[in-house]
Amino acid sequence: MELFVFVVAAAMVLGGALGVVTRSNPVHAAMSLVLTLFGIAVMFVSHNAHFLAAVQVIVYAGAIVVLFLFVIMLLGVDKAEDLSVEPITNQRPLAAIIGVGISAIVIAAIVSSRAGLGASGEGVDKTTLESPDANIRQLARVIFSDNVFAFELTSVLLLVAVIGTVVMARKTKAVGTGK
Amino acid sequence: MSDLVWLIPALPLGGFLLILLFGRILGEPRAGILATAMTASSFVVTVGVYLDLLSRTAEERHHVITLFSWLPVGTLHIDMALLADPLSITMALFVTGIGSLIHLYSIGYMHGDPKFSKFFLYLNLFVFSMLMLVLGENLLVTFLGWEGVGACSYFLISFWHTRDSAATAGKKAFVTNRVGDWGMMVAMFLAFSAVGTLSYEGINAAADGGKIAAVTATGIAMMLFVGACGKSAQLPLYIWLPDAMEGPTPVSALIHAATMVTSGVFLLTRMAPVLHASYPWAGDVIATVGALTALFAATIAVAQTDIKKVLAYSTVSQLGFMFLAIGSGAYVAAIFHMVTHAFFKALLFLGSGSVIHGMHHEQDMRKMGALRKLMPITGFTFIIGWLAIAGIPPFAGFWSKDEVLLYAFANNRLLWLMGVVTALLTAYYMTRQVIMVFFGEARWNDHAEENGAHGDHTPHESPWTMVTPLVVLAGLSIVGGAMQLPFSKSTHFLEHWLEPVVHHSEVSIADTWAYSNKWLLLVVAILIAVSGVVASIAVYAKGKFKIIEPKILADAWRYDSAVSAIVGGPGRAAFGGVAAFDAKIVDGAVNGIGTEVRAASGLLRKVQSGLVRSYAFVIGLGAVVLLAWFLLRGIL
Amino acid sequence: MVFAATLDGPSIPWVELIPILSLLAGTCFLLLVGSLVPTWPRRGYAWVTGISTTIAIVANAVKWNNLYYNKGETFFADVIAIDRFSVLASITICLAVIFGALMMSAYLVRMNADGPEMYALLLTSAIGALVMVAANELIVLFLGLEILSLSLYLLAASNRDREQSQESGLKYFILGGFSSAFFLYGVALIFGSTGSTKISEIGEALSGNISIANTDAILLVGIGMLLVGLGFKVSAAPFHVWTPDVYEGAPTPVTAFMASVGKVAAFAALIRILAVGLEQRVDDWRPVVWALAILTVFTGSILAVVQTNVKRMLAYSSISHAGFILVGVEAAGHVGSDGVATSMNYLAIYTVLVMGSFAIVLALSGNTDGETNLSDFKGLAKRRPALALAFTVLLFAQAGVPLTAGFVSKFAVIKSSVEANSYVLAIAAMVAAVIGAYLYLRIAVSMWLEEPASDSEISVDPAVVIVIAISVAATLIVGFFPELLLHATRLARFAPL
Amino acid sequence: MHASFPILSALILLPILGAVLITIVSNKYLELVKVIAMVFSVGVGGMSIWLLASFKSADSGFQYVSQHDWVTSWGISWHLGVDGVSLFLVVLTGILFPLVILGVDPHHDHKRYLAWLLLLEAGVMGSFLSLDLFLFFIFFEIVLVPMYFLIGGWGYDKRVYAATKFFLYTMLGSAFMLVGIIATAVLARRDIGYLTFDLVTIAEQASFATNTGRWLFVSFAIAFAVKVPIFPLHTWLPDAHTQAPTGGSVILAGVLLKMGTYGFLRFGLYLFPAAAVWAKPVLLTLAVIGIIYGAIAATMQTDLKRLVAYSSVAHLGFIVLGIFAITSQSLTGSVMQMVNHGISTGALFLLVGMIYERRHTREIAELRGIQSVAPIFSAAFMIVMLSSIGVPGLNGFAGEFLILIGSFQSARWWTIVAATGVILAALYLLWAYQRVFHGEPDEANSTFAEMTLREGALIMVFIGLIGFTGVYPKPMLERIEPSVDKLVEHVVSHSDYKAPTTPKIVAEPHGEKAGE
Amino acid sequence: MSFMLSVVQPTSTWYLVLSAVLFGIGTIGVMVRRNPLIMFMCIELMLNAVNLSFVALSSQIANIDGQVVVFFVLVVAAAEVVVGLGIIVSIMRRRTSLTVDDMSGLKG
Repeated sequence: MELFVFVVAAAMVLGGALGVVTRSNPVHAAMSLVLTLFGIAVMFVSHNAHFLAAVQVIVYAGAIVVLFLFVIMLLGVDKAEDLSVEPITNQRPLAAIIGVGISAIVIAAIVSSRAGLGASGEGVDKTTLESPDANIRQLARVIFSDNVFAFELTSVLLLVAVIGTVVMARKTKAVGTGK
Repeated sequence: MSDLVWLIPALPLGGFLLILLFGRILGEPRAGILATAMTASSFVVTVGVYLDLLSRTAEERHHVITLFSWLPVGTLHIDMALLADPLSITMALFVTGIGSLIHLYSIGYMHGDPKFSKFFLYLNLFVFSMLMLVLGENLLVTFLGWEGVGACSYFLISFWHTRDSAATAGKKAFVTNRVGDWGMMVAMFLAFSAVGTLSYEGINAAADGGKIAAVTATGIAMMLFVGACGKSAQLPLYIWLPDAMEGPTPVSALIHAATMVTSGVFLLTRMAPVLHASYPWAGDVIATVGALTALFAATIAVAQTDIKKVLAYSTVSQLGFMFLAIGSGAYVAAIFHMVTHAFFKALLFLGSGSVIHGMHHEQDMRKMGALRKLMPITGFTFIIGWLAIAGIPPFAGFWSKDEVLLYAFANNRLLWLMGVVTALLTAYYMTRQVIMVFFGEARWNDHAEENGAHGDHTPHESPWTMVTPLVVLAGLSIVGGAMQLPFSKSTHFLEHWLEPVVHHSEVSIADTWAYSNKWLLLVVAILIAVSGVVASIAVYAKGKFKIIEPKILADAWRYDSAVSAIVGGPGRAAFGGVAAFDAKIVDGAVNGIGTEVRAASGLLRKVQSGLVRSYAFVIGLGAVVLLAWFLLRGIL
Repeated sequence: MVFAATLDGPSIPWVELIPILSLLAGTCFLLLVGSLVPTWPRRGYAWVTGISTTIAIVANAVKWNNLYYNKGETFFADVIAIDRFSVLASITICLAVIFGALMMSAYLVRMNADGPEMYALLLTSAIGALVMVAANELIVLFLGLEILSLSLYLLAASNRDREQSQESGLKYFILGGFSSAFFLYGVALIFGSTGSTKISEIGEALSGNISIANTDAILLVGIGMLLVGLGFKVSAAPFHVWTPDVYEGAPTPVTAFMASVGKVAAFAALIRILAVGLEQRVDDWRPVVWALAILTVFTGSILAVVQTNVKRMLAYSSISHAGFILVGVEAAGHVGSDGVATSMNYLAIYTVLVMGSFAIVLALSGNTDGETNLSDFKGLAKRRPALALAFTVLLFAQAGVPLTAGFVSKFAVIKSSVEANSYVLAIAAMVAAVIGAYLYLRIAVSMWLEEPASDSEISVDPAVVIVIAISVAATLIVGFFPELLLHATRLARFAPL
Repeated sequence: MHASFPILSALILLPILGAVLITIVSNKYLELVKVIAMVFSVGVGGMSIWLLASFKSADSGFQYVSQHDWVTSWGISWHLGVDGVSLFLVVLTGILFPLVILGVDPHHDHKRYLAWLLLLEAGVMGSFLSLDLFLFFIFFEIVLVPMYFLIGGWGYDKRVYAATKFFLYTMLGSAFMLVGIIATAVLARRDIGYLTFDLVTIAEQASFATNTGRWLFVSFAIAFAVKVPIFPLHTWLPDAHTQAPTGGSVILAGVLLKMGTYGFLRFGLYLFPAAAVWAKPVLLTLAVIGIIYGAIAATMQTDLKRLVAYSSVAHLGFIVLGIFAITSQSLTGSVMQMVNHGISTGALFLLVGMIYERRHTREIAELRGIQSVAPIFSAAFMIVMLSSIGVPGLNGFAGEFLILIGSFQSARWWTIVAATGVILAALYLLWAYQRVFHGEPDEANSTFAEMTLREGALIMVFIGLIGFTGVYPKPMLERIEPSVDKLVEHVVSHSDYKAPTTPKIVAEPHGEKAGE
Repeated sequence: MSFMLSVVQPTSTWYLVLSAVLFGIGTIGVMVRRNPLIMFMCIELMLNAVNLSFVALSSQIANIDGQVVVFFVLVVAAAEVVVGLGIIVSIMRRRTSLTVDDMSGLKG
């Protein structure tokens, strides 16, 4: 069963990822991204990260990708990108080498040291029928105790995002001396 | 009186300084008179010192006065000190004596020259330097004078510096002398490292005491000889001397005949104990070079047409004689010949100067002739000089030359033979010169038009200032031989006088075949001289034989031109090569690094293409390399 | 099944957070009051920024004083380390913020675009930087990094009238995100192998307190990923590629700010990670830092040789400086080395130099902020001798000429390097410094030895004058009396150690 | 002057003060600027002469030492002192600067020119007086800045190229030295117990492992070799000399190059005696190559100033030869020759500068027959030239001779080759003299102006020094020698080097000799 | 087949490998795509790969911190998107058809 889930989810993830990289139309790419995000959400579930899976779907698929699509539509840049030409010489083979190289290195590292990845923490609470909120409770406890500073910091991060929107979206003043 | 030795060089130095400061105010002829007076006073002092020394016993004829400590560093103690001993005073006597005469002569000769006072400035400086050379207590003080006379020689040769040939000749003299100076410096270094001092007394005592190894002594001697070759114009460094005739004639007389060029002889005599302590072949080398030079220069003199050039080559030749003597161990003979040569060669040069003066600066003998009537005193004195140099008894040259040949015979008969041939040639070419200048027909009329602009083109006798020295020198040339007469031991005045200086080193020929047959050799010498004179008369006066003046001899065996060709051709090319190497390779490498950095910069710039995706690639590449390294560290 | 589990939150060290809170308060004040009160007094925003930063500095200074006999401790469940190192870095950053605010005010006044947002971004980025320098936890560090970076992306792109500004913002953003991903991946892998994201705990884990067998590869690749991410932020070659473009395109005050604050924060984080967390793995990372240092010093100095834009030149020079700091970092990998202190010293001095230099560029950059070509500096000595002299001092300081702070900084890192026996690195760095000097000479030649291209009046905003004056004075004072700064940086220590 | 007056510090700080004052003075009062420069430079010159006068000649150690903590965390102190090795360089610096300031006017912008010159003076003084490695490096390096601006700002057509080359080349050399200095201090800490950059402490208390010492020495040697400059690192010099303004050339040749040779003495031999002995053959060889090579290259130059510049390469080769021969005489000679070269080459540059002023060319081919129109000028040139050639009785000879005779004791064959340099020196200088001064002046040269009173007075100072030192060097030698001997002893006791001993054969009195 | 399914259980390593591949694809995407929006999506792919790793590691080493990290990464990603899209929008408003290759005015 787990294998089945893995295979399906992996297919979604990889298929989506390849779609993002290869689809010339930005809208299609965005949709492929959604596919990947869902696949990952599935994998989160299979790792007992139910809360994250939910957030993944809501925030990523729900908000972020929508934002992408919104911008694509807003700017009217949904024209397909011509992927048949590559202006930079050898960029694609080189990119492939880099991508494959990084993957290969990480995989090699993982494979060579997988046996050593032993338990180090108190364990991840499994969500069961008895405690359907085990994961959320555990996460909440950790986030609001040890990681409360980080949590608070995210507010600053979002504040930056807000200011950023203002700065970037505000109407340009008629600058007399500027160009 | 000996304590006043310092006055001997000080007086000309004073003259130099006075003229330096007030030369322009003094002007002609006062500057000349001042200079002459200074040199003459110096002569007087020298005579005083001489008399003082004479009054002492032989052992006490040695007086050092230290003026101040010059270069004291560690074990090296060099004092500015003067040494009065028979040798130095002998030298000082004729330097100041002949120097005074030539100063006097110059007053007349340089009359009207715009740089009149400057001439005397240099002359006084020269006399000072020469006196330092001969009076120096150590090698370095001598070297001070040695270089000083070199510099003065340079100034005086290029005195008429607007003439390119004069300027070149001056430079040539200085540089060639420097080659010799190198030898002298190395000799000093060797001496210091072997003995720990540069004072003559110390070195000679060490040499006499056998404290200098033969190899070191030979090294010192040979290096000194290199120095002497430069200054005394021996093969292969003689080339500057003929060119030095570009200077005013009194300069030729004073510097390039009587005094400076003999300093090499002086130096070797001064260092005779070291020479004595050397391997025997050192003396042979010196004698051989001397003999070769003598013969070589004599052959050249045979074909020269310039009145001064003949005398110049003759000087080179006679200096060769002196080295032949030194190489043979006959220091007294060398000094003897040096003194007599100073008399008659100065006389001849001054005489030629008088002729040139009278001929309105014409130096080509082919345009002279029959001058004895127009210039009687000059002619008469010149003839005395001729007889002296030709070796006709009883004139001075005869005695000294005979003495040299005697010792040469005892040493090496081949060298003696060369000496004899040289003597023959000397008599021959000097006779030729006298005939061409003073006898025969007057060829100067043919060229009168050329000199027309000069106004009075008839040769004339020179003023008294010029003639007086001629007369004095002629007198000395006649009687000079009396210093050292071979008749008996007691007539060896010079030998006795110099004995404290050279007696350890002087070779003894008392039990050789030559000594016992010295009268025979004397006769041979006379015959040789006479036959030379006769042959020349036959050729030039009587016209009985065809004149033989091969071009190659006129060109001095093309040695000088060969040297010039090498220096100016391959030598210059090599120098140019070094300069080009410096500009292209050494500096080129430096600039090349700059260029390479620029090129690298240009190349690296291509990475900064401005394309984000390329940047991502570069970052990715860096990441891959870096991660691969870490992975390998982790796996292996 | 503990429903009633109490939440044991950590106590909140309010006092230790004063600097960050002060800046945050300043940000909020600017934004709120800025939007409520449309017209502010001239330079009012700058004043607010300055005051909140000053409070932060004062708080830090007080902390420094308290820490004099005690190297510091960690707070907030060990995610924040308040120690001498972080306090020093914080002070440096806050100073840079004040300089930045001054330059920003001059810039905005000239562009006639004064508004609160830019200052707010300055403050938020400073918050990010302060978090980074004190972070003892990789996630907090990551958040700080992102706060800093996002603010900087926005600042870089903020001049929407200038294409270059936007281009630089976009480039910075894309590549920054790219590198952040690497950084994060590194955190993941290290988390996997050590079971922690706290720097000090990682250090303990690696020193053997917690058994971690056979995870070398994953740990090391994780370290590599971290180095890529931080290498990007400190612009170490070959991760420097963005630097010249972004520095050139961004508004000049932002460039100055990026070059200083960004670098100080990223280096502080890097040093803390390497020296505290990965101390046991020195043999693994030191050669890499060695190589990065050499590559960086040479890339920076060689590429600068042919540049024609002064801003770009300074960008390359900042890369070269980064290389020098890496020399210090490399030295920090040796037992008993004072590499940490000298790197900190370099950062502090570098901040002053770079601020002063860009302030002068700003003064000359004209109304479009674009007159930064070398030719625009021609004959400056004739037009504004004092400005030329100040720039010369700063440039020669950057070249490492003695009796300037720049020499002190270089001397210090080279000394650390030599003490760590990294002779080759030390020599290579010095050789690169010579190549780099050519760049400064070129600017000096332009200013002093060439005729001015125009004789138009150069008016310098008083705020900029203050920045220039302070940085030149500091450059010389530290140059003559290095002890003033050395004394402080020598004490730089990490909390848990 | 009171004994406790920190005269050495004043020698460094006064020029800086002067430079600052000049910078402050408004452009309107140009005359005041000149007065300030004059007062300060002459003041410093006077102080240096006072230093010379009150120097205790028998004392081989450092005198007038002043030491104050500076950067305590690195063990750096403001440590100044003067001994026989540095004394005359300080005096030379003190004399040369006022002469240049009084005697040579820049063509424009007096104010900055003078300010840079005074800063340069401070830097040079500092280099010669520092007894702390760090301090020395600071001065050694800071000198580049004023010199850079002097060449770049007041030089001739290729000035920027030359100035940049000078700056970067020299800086590259110092880069190695900086690492070397730090390494020296760090490694010496083991022996000393604490970190210090103090020269004396390190030299006397620390000992380096053989190879370490060699590496350290090499790092110093590179910097000094560039500064001297030693073949093949010399090519910045002709450019810098040629393009520099006259005053700059005088200072450059006069004192700046000496910083390299002085460095070899003070920091090469003193700090790393064993390594210096080890490097001896290489440096001797390079020195000899420099002598011959520099002379040959000088011969072929067409630019008079360039010729003099190359002659410096040759002359400094002699100095390096003397330093690395490590004998009492050669070292004393080297120290002396540093000063002598400063005087005579400085004077040569002044004279060449005067020629340029008059003719606006330095090309030998365009000059001719000047002696006819300007005999006094020519005479001055001649005297200076003879000093440069090394004619006895002038200063150049005394130093050169001591170097050679000393070197011969320990480096025989090198010396023999080096001595041929005296031939070449005569060749290139006389040839140049002939081409420039002899012959008939052509039209352009026939109006060559005679030396002015001011120029004459300036040159007379040089000629006076040339003559005095040549004839009576003893006062100089007796101040130099104790320190040099101490240095030789230091080298001997810290390495396997055996100083050559000259035999002590006492000359027997003349009278007894006859008894043999 | 069902035997296989029951025997071969995906371990964390599988997920880690998958995440590595996803990361690699993301990097390739950043390098080959010219549309800034899509490049940005590729960066999101990389972040997701990291998230996957965190979660997988979290369960592998039984440490909840990994999941906490993912939570923060999600927030960061959200903020980044806002800022990034803000920048892109402000640029694209001026120039409608735009690839990053066109933005290469700054170079050298």
